Amino acid sequence: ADDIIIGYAAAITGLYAPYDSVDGAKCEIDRINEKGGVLGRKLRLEARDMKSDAIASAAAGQELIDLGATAILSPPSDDTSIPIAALAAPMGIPVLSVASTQVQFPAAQPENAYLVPYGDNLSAAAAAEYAIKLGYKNAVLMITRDIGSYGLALPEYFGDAFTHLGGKVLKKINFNTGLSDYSAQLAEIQAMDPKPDVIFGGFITPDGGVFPRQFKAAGLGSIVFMGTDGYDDAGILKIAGDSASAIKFITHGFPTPGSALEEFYADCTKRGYQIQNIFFGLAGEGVLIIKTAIEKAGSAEPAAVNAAIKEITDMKGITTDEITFKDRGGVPIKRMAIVEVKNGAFSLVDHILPQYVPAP
Amino acid sequence: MEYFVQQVINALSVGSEYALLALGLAIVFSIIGLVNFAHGELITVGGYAIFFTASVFLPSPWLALPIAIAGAMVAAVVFEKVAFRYIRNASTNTGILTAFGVSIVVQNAFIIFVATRPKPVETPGWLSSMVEVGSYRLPVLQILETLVTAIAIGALLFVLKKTTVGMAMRAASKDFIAVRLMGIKANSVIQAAFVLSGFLAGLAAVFIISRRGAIDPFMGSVPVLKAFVACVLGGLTSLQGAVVGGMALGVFEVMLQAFLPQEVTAFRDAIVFTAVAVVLVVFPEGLLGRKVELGDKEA
Amino acid sequence: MSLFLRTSVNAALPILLLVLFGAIVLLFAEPFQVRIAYAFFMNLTIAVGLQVFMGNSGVVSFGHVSFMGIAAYAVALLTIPLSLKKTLIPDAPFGLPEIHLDVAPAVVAALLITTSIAWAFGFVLKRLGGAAAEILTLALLVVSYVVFNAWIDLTRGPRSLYGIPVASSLPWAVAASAVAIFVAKMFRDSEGGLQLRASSDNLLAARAMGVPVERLRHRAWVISAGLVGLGGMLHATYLGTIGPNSYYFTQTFLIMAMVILGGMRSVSGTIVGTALISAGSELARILENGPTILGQKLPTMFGLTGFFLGAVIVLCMTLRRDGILGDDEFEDILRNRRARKAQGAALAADQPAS
Amino acid sequence: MLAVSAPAERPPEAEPSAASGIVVDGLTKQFGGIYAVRDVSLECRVGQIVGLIGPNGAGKTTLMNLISGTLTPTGGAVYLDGKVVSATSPAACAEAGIARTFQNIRLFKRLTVRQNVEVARITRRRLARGAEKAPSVDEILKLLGLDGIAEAKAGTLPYGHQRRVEIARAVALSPRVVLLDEPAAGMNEQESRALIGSVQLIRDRFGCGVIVIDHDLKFIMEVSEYLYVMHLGEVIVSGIPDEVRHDERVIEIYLGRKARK
Amino acid sequence: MLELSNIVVQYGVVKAVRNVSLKVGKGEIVALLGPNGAGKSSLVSAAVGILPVAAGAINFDGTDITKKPAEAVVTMGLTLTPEGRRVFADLSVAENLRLGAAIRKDKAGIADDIDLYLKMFPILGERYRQTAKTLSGGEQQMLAIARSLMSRPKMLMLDEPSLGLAPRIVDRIFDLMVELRKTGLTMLVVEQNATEALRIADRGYILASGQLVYEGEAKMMAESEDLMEAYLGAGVH
Ligand SMILES: Nc1ncnc2c1ncn2[C@@H]1O[C@H](COP(=O)(O)OP(=O)(O)OP(=O)(O)O)[C@@H](O)[C@H]1O
Ligand SMILES: Nc1ncnc2c1ncn2[C@@H]1O[C@H](COP(=O)(O)OP(=O)(O)OP(=O)(O)O)[C@@H](O)[C@H]1O
Ligand SMILES: CC(C)C[C@H](N)C(=O)O
Ligand SMILES: [Mg+2]
Ligand SMILES: [Mg+2]
Repeated sequence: ADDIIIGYAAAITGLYAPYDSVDGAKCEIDRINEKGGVLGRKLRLEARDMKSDAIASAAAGQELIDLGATAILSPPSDDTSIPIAALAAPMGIPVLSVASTQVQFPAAQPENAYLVPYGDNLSAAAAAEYAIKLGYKNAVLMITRDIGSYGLALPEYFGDAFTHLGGKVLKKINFNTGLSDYSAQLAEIQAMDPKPDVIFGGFITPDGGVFPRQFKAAGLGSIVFMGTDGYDDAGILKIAGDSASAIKFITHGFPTPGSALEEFYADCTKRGYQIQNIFFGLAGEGVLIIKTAIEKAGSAEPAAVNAAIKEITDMKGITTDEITFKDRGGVPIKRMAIVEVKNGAFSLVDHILPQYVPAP
Repeated sequence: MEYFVQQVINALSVGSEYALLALGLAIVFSIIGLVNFAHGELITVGGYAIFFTASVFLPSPWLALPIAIAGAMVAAVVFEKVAFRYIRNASTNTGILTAFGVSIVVQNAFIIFVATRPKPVETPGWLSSMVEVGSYRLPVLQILETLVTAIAIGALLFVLKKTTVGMAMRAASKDFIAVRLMGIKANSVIQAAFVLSGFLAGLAAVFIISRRGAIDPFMGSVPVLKAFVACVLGGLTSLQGAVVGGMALGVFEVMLQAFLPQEVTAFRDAIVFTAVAVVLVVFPEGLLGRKVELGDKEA
Repeated sequence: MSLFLRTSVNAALPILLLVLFGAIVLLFAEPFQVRIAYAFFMNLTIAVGLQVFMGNSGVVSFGHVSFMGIAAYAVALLTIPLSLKKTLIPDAPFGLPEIHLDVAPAVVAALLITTSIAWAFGFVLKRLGGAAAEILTLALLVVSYVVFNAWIDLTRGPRSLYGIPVASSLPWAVAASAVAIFVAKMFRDSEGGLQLRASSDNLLAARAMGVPVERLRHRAWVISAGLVGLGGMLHATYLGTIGPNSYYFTQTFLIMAMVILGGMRSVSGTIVGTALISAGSELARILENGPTILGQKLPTMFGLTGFFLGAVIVLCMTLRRDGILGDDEFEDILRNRRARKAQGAALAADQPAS
Repeated sequence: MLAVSAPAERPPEAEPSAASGIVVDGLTKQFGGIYAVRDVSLECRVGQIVGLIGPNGAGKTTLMNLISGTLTPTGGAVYLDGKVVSATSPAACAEAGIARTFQNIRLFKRLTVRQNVEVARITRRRLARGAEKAPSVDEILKLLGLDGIAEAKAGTLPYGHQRRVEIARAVALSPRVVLLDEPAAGMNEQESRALIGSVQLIRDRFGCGVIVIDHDLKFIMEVSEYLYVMHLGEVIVSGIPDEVRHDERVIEIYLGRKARK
Repeated sequence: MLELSNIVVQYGVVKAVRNVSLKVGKGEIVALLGPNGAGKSSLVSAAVGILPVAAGAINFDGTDITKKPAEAVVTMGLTLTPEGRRVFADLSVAENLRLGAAIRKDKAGIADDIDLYLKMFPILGERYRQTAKTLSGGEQQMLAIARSLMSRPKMLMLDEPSLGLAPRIVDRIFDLMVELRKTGLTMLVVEQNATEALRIADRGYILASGQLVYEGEAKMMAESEDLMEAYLGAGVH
């Protein structure tokens, strides 16, 4: 029989490049094909670089649709993913953003748009719950407009949950990503009284490491930095140096021995892939979700697969063992991992599913 | 009060960084009339130079400093040799586009051969420590930055104003051929200018990387843009102008960040650029550029 | 010959060729290739628009892509269905949550808004030249980007604005680029265009010849902004979704490269530059994906497109600093050849007989 | 080569009225401490060719810059047809009817010779000045012997031709007064002799006044109807060429002893 | 001293100089004459190495310099005062002169020479600290000439040195050239002012339409009215 095509309009170059992983998707497809494929057919990945650009993304999406893709994995930002989903909608082809945690994407195209990860409101709530549990009372929110709603809405969700749980947001401070110097923000916090226990933001590499580094250098090493998956990159540890111990974050999963993620990483490394960060696992998970749906539907017909995704409950994934799409409007509910830095390495604190979740 | 002093120090060090970069841009501009948007990539190359040597063998992070500077200087010479040499005396636009071309090539080379993602880089620990000055605790980096910038600027101005090479550099900007007619190897003179700009970029790279601890292919883009604005703000053809422009821009940015209400800081860059625009409308020659009445004698 | 007629004659060839190309793509190409062709025509419209200002005044503009953004946002805000607007931008100013227009009137309105903003900005810009003017245009780019990003009530900020009716298609893009080329050529050949080009050659001499430099710069600026705005509307009404990142440096550099590479002083040059860069990126894209050539599967090499773009720019500029066509239009190239012969003859005749 | 064939009839209304033409009154220009032009008064009526000579650095070009609006005077005023034109912009002066050439040639190098002339012509058309007697672009090119190279890019021409393009461009404005700054520089004797004819032809054909600066003695003495001699920013002698030629001071500071032989 | 053999200079496809050969002997003053656009400037520019030659050979002082870059040629002692002055506009008069002596090391000698030329052109002394672009046309011309002498060349090529100079200064320049010849300097002078140039020159060449059309003794040339009239438009009224 013909191969089943899974398309991937990936941000291989440009702004969003660090958050997509063609390799992760490839590896999972290798694994599935090795075990005989799906419904007796092999899976085939067609990846196209969308260059982090909206027009190129739509063209890439169209090409993948033309190729007859059963489902399409899409890039991390909503303005690049929505056009693909819009183009795919008439055929009922499901489009899954591998890295985006921004709930706007499924909201814009509810029929066929999905996130592979949890939504930002969920992870921010988890972070807030954990922060309260650690006894933090005062928080500062760091806001940036340079990385979509991740930098803007995520901290707001945190603020919402944190105050709901009894904490206090002292201040919101704006910053730009990619700068080398955050001394102005630092001085602002230095001048605060009382000082915050925790600073939360939609941090990505390297800023997530630069902040604690500069705070520590200024004698503010006791303030904790919290964020979500943007922190999940081993580079942060070196960038932050000894200040890395101030970092705690919520992410998609953790490769603890015996976990599916650890097994996936180990297997893929054996196959010659280089694991760069958690997005490698998420891309694999995207493929796995599609595979599960195809099996459920008993067909590789896009519309059937699309319908099947909407019915997924408690699926065992790669980054986590509980994934539910049913009745979630395209944003799955997933168990998340709390990670902190110990002895210069990431270590798992716990898994979490928060009680209170702010509205998206 | 302490807050204010702290922010002033921040402003000075950010201003110094911009001044350092702006000076590098201004040297090249005042010598071959090229707005070198690839100046930022010199920083990037400096950073990756540390990264590569560190991944092979680097006994001490101390060595990171000369390596970054050397890397940037070599890159500057290479840029000149393979690209800028061929567009001398061309129009500004040709220059700008060529420089973009160079910077795109360099960025993508790092993307293809290294990675898009930021890479951690180590610099000496003492660079990010603090010293006590009176009742204030000040970051070593900031003091050093301000100091080194001041020295570099002083030395540079001396070279350009008082030495034959310096004179030749200033002469070559307007008439390359006439400089050769003086028996001066104008090529070397221009290369010297690029070496200087590379040196300044390398210096800036050290400071940037010590703060940031990471490198990535695009790390040069924002700084070079700021430097460009700073140069024009100060008066493009005057080196002192570049310094003043850099300082002014840095101080203004930090002060806005520090003293504007939070809702407004989201618009900070818009405010900064609007202010720059207003300054230029009032002083089209930049803050230091004097409008000399030349009649029909202007270039 | 009247200007209009002359322009019609001179613009006919490139426009016909482009229309032909568009028709072939539409008839024979895969849908995704149609999208790539669409991007080409959209960029061509924008590049030619930018050429009107840069090419004639000689002032580099980093700011034109903001007009693309302004027009795109304007058309989006006017055409997104009211029901969707209530959820997306319930707090939008100017009574926008209540306003809805069909695409055609919205395009007209957006064009008016774009050119009005350009016109107002032009009062400041026209008085400056050189680097100061460049920074001013850069300021325009940054300020408008910040506004797109930070005026959340109006634009949703960094989150994208979606639900714009997808009304455009390849023929529209072809038509828009044809209009742009016609307008650009007509302006270039007009009296004002000639005088403006003279001023970019030698400002003082132009002033001494009574050239109203400021007024002409202003005119070029507004026309050029309108054409770029047209391109922005092509962008919004094709994708149906827009976000601030499409209207910033990446797009600016791309368009600038297209304009300068072919020779920014000529409209034909801009067409050549745009075609070259688009074709080159497409070629690089095919190579990137690891095609099968002569039965040999090549490895995938992502990042090549960017590398290629940069390398081509450097190469072209170092070999032909004034761009591929230099100052010449297609029609000039032929005429110049004839003129050079004539000049040679005239100079020879100039010498006293021996 | 230079079109001596063009019609040479003088316009009938060549008798200049006192108010028509340029009157410079007490003009002064200071650069820092240097007086480049100091209290200069002179006159050039429409239909008149006035020469301006003086040692290098005497202030001739500066004076021309002041008259054409390229520099703003420190003191004094310039009147054209009785109206003040000083302290306005170059474009305003051009519009008022003062055209000029430049000592350091300033052509639109990337435009063709014809387009160079056309640029000025457009301004004239906009002002609808002298429409009845304005020669066509072709005629102007012919007048200056440029008709054969009309389509050549101005920047590639040899020096001597470039000078003539400058003149053609200036007169295409149909000015009231045209200022020529060293038009004969770089021309050999024959060419500068032909230039005398062209300048006179221009004056006749356009009915304008001409102020001309040059160091080519044969040329300037023959072409000028009246001469002003500047030295250190001031007009020190003025008169008809034959008087000036024999003025002791002029010989001393400008002509040199050899000129007498 | 300088020998040009079969030189061709091209701009694109246009040949500005076609197959020109000429010689300048040691200590000579040679005039290079010809109408506008004859190719005089192109020829001397090629000789000094700022324009490439398409064909032919250049020999200076016994060395083949055809492919040598201008800076090397100048260092060997052959200098050009280029057409159009080309002073360093943003540098002061002092700095222009100093750069003129860039290849010399003798500080004292340089200072002496500067004094010498300031005495010769007093106006330059008055404008000593002023940027060169604010000088008048003639002042710039004087500066350009003085600047090229600052390198103490063995041979100097002057492209229209009298351009824009007051008659008195023109005399001074030509006198200076006669003086300089006495010190052993070899000179090639491109001039429009044929009468003056031939007065001081030993020999002359006439270039027209890129080709050499005449060469001979200066005196003979000056006396030949036909020649003067035919090629140089001089001599007859
Ligand atoms: N912008 C300026 N700044 C300072 N000095 C100036 C400026 N322009 C001119 N000068 C000085 O003013 C004097 C007059 O210059 P101007 O150019 O008018 O002389 P000129 O009479 O035209 O001389 P030439 O015959 O050599 O062209 C010169 O000595 C010159 O150095
Ligand atoms: N940059 C150029 N591009 C094309 N043609 C050129 C260029 N420069 C000179 N020419 C041509 O070469 C020929 C010789 O010019 P050149 O300047 O050498 O003449 P010249 O004898 O010095 O004239 P003049 O007496 O006017 O200075 C001319 O026909 C001229 O048009
Ligand atoms: C910015 C990245 C860390 C990816 C992030 N999860 C997002 O939604 O954009
Ligand atoms: Mg003068
Ligand atoms: Mg010449």
